[in-house]
Amino acid sequence: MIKQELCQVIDQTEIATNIYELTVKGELVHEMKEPGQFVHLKVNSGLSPLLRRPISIANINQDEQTFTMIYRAEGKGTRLLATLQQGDLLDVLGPLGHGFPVEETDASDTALLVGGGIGVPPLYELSQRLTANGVKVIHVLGHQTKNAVFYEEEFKQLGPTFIATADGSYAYSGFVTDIIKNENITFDVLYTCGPTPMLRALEQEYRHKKVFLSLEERMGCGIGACFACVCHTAEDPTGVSYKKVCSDGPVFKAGEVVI
Amino acid sequence: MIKQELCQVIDQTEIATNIYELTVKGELVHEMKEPGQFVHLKVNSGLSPLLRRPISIANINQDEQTFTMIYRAEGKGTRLLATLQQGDLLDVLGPLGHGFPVEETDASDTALLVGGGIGVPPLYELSQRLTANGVKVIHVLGHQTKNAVFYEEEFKQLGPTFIATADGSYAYSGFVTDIIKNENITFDVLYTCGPTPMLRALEQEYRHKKVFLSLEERMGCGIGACFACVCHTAEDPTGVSYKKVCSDGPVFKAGEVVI
Amino acid sequence: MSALNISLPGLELKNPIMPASGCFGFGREYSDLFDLSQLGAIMIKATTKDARFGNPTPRVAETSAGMLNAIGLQNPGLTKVVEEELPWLSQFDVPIIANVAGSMEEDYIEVAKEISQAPNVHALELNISCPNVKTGGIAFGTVPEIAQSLTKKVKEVSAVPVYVKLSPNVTNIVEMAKAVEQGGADGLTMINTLVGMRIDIRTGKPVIANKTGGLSGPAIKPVAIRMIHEVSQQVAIPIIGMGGVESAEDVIEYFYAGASAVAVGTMNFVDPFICPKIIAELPELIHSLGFDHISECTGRSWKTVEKLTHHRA
Amino acid sequence: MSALNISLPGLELKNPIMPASGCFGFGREYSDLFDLSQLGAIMIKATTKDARFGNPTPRVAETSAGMLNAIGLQNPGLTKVVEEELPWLSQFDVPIIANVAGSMEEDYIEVAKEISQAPNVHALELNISCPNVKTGGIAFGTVPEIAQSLTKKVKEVSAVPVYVKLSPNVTNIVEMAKAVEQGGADGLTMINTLVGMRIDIRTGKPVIANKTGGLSGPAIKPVAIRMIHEVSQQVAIPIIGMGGVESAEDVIEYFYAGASAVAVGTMNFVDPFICPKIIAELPELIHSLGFDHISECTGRSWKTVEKLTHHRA
Ligand SMILES: Cc1cc2nc3c(=O)[nH]c(=O)nc-3n(C[C@H](O)[C@H](O)[C@H](O)COP(=O)(O)OP(=O)(O)OC[C@H]3O[C@@H](n4cnc5c(N)ncnc54)[C@H](O)[C@@H]3O)c2cc1C
Ligand SMILES: Cc1cc2nc3c(=O)[nH]c(=O)nc-3n(C[C@H](O)[C@H](O)[C@H](O)COP(=O)(O)OP(=O)(O)OC[C@H]3O[C@@H](n4cnc5c(N)ncnc54)[C@H](O)[C@@H]3O)c2cc1C
Ligand SMILES: Cc1cc2nc3c(=O)[nH]c(=O)nc-3n(C[C@H](O)[C@H](O)[C@H](O)COP(=O)(O)O)c2cc1C
Ligand SMILES: Cc1cc2nc3c(=O)[nH]c(=O)nc-3n(C[C@H](O)[C@H](O)[C@H](O)COP(=O)(O)O)c2cc1C
Ligand code: FES
Ligand code: FES
Repeated sequence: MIKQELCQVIDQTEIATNIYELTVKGELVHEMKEPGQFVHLKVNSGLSPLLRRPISIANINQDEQTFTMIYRAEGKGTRLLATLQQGDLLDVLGPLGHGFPVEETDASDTALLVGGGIGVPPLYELSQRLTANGVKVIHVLGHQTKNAVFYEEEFKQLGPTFIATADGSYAYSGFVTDIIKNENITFDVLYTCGPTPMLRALEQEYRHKKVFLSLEERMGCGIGACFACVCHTAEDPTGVSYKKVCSDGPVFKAGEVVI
Repeated sequence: MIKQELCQVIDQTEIATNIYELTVKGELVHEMKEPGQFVHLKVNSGLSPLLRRPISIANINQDEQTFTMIYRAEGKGTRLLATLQQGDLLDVLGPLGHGFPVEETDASDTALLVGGGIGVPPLYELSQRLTANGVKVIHVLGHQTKNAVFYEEEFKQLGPTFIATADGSYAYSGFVTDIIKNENITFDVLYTCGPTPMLRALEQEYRHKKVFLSLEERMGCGIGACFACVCHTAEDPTGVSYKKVCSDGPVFKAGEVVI
Repeated sequence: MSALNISLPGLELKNPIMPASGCFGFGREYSDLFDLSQLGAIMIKATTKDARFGNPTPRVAETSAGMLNAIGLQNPGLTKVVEEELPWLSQFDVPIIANVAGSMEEDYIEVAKEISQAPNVHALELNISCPNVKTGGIAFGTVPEIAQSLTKKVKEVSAVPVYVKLSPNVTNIVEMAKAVEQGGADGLTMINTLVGMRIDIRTGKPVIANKTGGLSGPAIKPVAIRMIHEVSQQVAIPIIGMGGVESAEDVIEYFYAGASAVAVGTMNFVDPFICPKIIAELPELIHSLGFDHISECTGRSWKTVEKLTHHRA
Repeated sequence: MSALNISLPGLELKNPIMPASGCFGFGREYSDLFDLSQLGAIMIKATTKDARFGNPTPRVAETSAGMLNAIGLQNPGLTKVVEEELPWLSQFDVPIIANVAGSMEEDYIEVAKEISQAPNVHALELNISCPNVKTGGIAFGTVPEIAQSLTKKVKEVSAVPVYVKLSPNVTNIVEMAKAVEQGGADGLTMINTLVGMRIDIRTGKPVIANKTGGLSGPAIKPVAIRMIHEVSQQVAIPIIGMGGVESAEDVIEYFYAGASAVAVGTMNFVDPFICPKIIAELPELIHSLGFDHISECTGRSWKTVEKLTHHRA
């Protein structure tokens, strides 16, 4: 169930240049079921900025009743979010949307998790769920530059992890798709989250495979009421049928919607 | 000279119900010359609220490079101001306007300082200046109710101090004007700040005396540029001549402007 | 005894608070969060004759104390709304105000006729901010004669009272209000969004795919208050006010301006519980202001004090 | 070489940033804070034939991300402005744009004729948002024919180019812009304030003594951007944009919409140093966006990308 709660900030750390890891505590953690869901954050109590900001859930700790988000401080809202300190309260609406289907991968299978930039965070909770089920997980993570890389160690502890940087300043130079080919990575199921061009490339390349994509779209309500975040369904790409990224997604099966 | 500076909060204390005493440190303190001047505060960095808030300077400490304000947390802006804590930065524009003329009272004279509610604060700095000059100072301070009374001790240390509460819950019941009459207070110069009806009553009653009044008006710029805060001059009450409360005032000689 | 119930043409409201059209869908999502029967009414998403996908995304952009939207009237179309959404909503004890949109008079008339027959639709809200294809895309709501004619024709076919939703993008709002009143409108709702735009400085392109969008939220409240203040003094029909409402205090400000009920739009996105919160806060606020009943607040900013003094506690 | 200098009719601007009329008085107060010669230009407070006291106070009210004002064109009158304010301003190396207001055509003509002869007045800005006493108080700026006629007559007498300041309170801003262009306007300035109101819920009365006031500040920026986007594609004369500008990024947004210079109004009250700050930040921002000169930004949101690619670094 969706809840609105003032969660307490447990920790906030800058883990890469302008990339923050924010852990908060609240009862709504009990409602967090699927990896890949997101929360909608009101970063301050006034009207500037006005709207909530959608941020993925990167890690859930039911015992501590906490969850972690990882985000890039860029615009007005996320820069304010970055000023929160331990003990501060944060207005969280969530969990929202439908996440990655863990059950689509059998224990004996290999899952490939491909993330780009701030699309990487939700894959962390996903990877933990999959490995807990005995799935073999391979991570391919693309970042802009060396200083933007985060959670490399954390992912490595869950499975083989390849990093690409667009400017070649760290690890592989180039795109995540290059890594998958060059390293001859094989997999049964692919889960991905990141910039739309990356998602398109993966959908294109692995159309015969089971692929799940997490989309991004500008949002109003975040709960399915305002029709801000719709996309066309693939079977009716110019018609009136649609899916809402916030409530039907953000994760869709490849081929389900037009990206 | 008017300066804009991010001043550091040294202390903030609630000294009566919803009445806060806020001390900040900054170089613009060196510019503070006259008691009764004010500062224009941006209570937070965003756009809500948008405008600055005018608050009187209640106490100046040149040695420490600090000054103190006393204000009632009431609306959006002052309630936010009340959340500031030691070490926080506050955007201050000031000092602004012209204050109470200390030199109008000779050392051998008696000054009567009459304050109402949040008009009391600037009288504190004034009283210190006057007493430092050897002037005998009497204070008559009106408040709404017992819980709103502040700085009684501080004023007592500078001279005789009478308190009135409108609801009679503390000290004299009634108006400041009643006290002055009932106590047969005599004086050479009267300085006052408070609600307009109080100022009008005093101006009326003591028209043959030297009276200085500090006015309040809604402000835009606070520096004299926007014409938000004008009042008619007394000699041309329906014409085009005017004074600006922010830059010509807030303190005027009784009879100078229409209140 | 309630201090909040309000009677308006077609509407017996428990309280004068309702979500604004387009900001609450057809209620399904919010029904998971709170009991919709708490609401005074629900203004459902605009319904058009045929299903519409709406505009390309991005459809929303944030602005200072506001937002732009260009949803493009996405909705499942008349038949689905009548056969699925309205029956689903009938489980709640709350009157529905059906927002009717179209691009030709004929569309409005067809939708109005049919949707007004749904048992839980107690009033229509004519969304005349839509571009009129027959006049080259000029909005119905910017030409008095066109708005009046549309109102008249919809009134003829509607089984329930008709409220006309005024567009603020006009030189003379009073003229528009009088025109639709003369066309037979039972009430007014105002205001719809102001036309605005934002440009992304990195791409150089408008943030919204449709380029322009409707500006809503607290930023526009002063415009709405001014227009309601002007119009309420010139028409005899009641006004449901909207535009940036975010608190019980705002509701009173709308009433003082001349509104008889208030809708909450954009702020539902910021706080999905805002409508029930405002409803809960209103009784105490009203009493603290010295009123026994919220209806006493309507028009207080312009009605003479004499008429109003007996209301003070 | 400067990346900021701009040539407009009558105006050779060091940079395209200037305080908006009414938000900077006649410059005296701000001259204590910074050197006015840094500014691209100064739009001085509206000048009328005779001195005016203006409206009763309170004259301003805060709104969400904006403010209302009803100063009522307080100013010392034509003679004093010409004999005292303008000569005082001539100590600074900055062109003055004189804002001209009135309540009859004759007033405007008289003020325009005389003030345009002052040596440091390089352009006039016709404030046509004023109520026209001869048409029952309807603003000059809401009727195309009236605005056009006024423009024509002022052009005939003015010794310097005439910019007409458009009111946003109209149904069709393009029609107004074309009318004044045809009337001979050398440029447009837009937008003036939106008419708004706030009501104090404790007193039940409008916060502003004049009841309605002009809404300005960041709240109105999306309306201004939209109008400039529309108008700049339909007229051949340059536009000085304004409405809620608070940063160098906003300046670029205005240029992208179609402006050739930008004025800062309300935000001077929030940060009196905002104009020099923006001027200082612009060169780096322009270069980081890939431009050599700010003039390349004008109209980028609607000019075709082909035309613009050579501008990218
Ligand atoms: C389902 C979902 C999950 C996301 N998860 C993460 C995450 O885990 N970490 C992370 O860093 N970012 C994530 N994002 C992107 C994040 O929402 C934006 O970076 C953020 O909203 C930008 O806000 P701002 O205040 O920095 O920018 P501003 O420019 O001030 O934002 C202005 C408006 O545009 C919206 N907006 C701007 N960029 C985006 C964007 N890329 N996607 C959606 N809305 C946008 C904002 O929400 C706001 O309404 C996610 C987005 C979605 C839709
Ligand atoms: C020269 C001067 C000195 C002042 N000194 C003090 C002081 O020392 N201590 C103190 O508590 N108060 C003082 N005030 C009053 C103080 O400025 C207001 O109480 C304060 O601005 C209200 O802001 P808010 O955020 O609480 O209210 P809001 O209702 O949010 O204010 C909305 C707008 O109205 C303005 N406003 C509201 N009330 C007043 C008012 N009474 N006077 C002027 N503007 C107002 C605000 O500045 C703001 O622009 C002074 C006012 C003036 C003009
Ligand atoms: C996302 C969104 C969608 C809207 N859709 C409609 C609509 O379908 N029909 C309509 O009449 N008004 C629509 N509106 C306008 C609102 O009903 C309301 O008139 C306006 O937003 C002002 O209120 P607010 O400031 O509280 O949002 C929409 C507004 C928003 C923000
Ligand atoms: C206090 C105040 C006074 C103004 N006076 C005038 C004026 O005298 N003449 C005029 O043309 N515009 C006047 N304006 C309008 C501004 O010049 C400007 O067009 C408008 O405020 C929008 O810009 P902003 O949002 O940056 O303030 C005034 C605005 C304010 C806030
Ligand atoms: S954000 Fe409102 S429907 Fe998705
Ligand atoms: S507040 Fe602007 S002139 Fe006084």
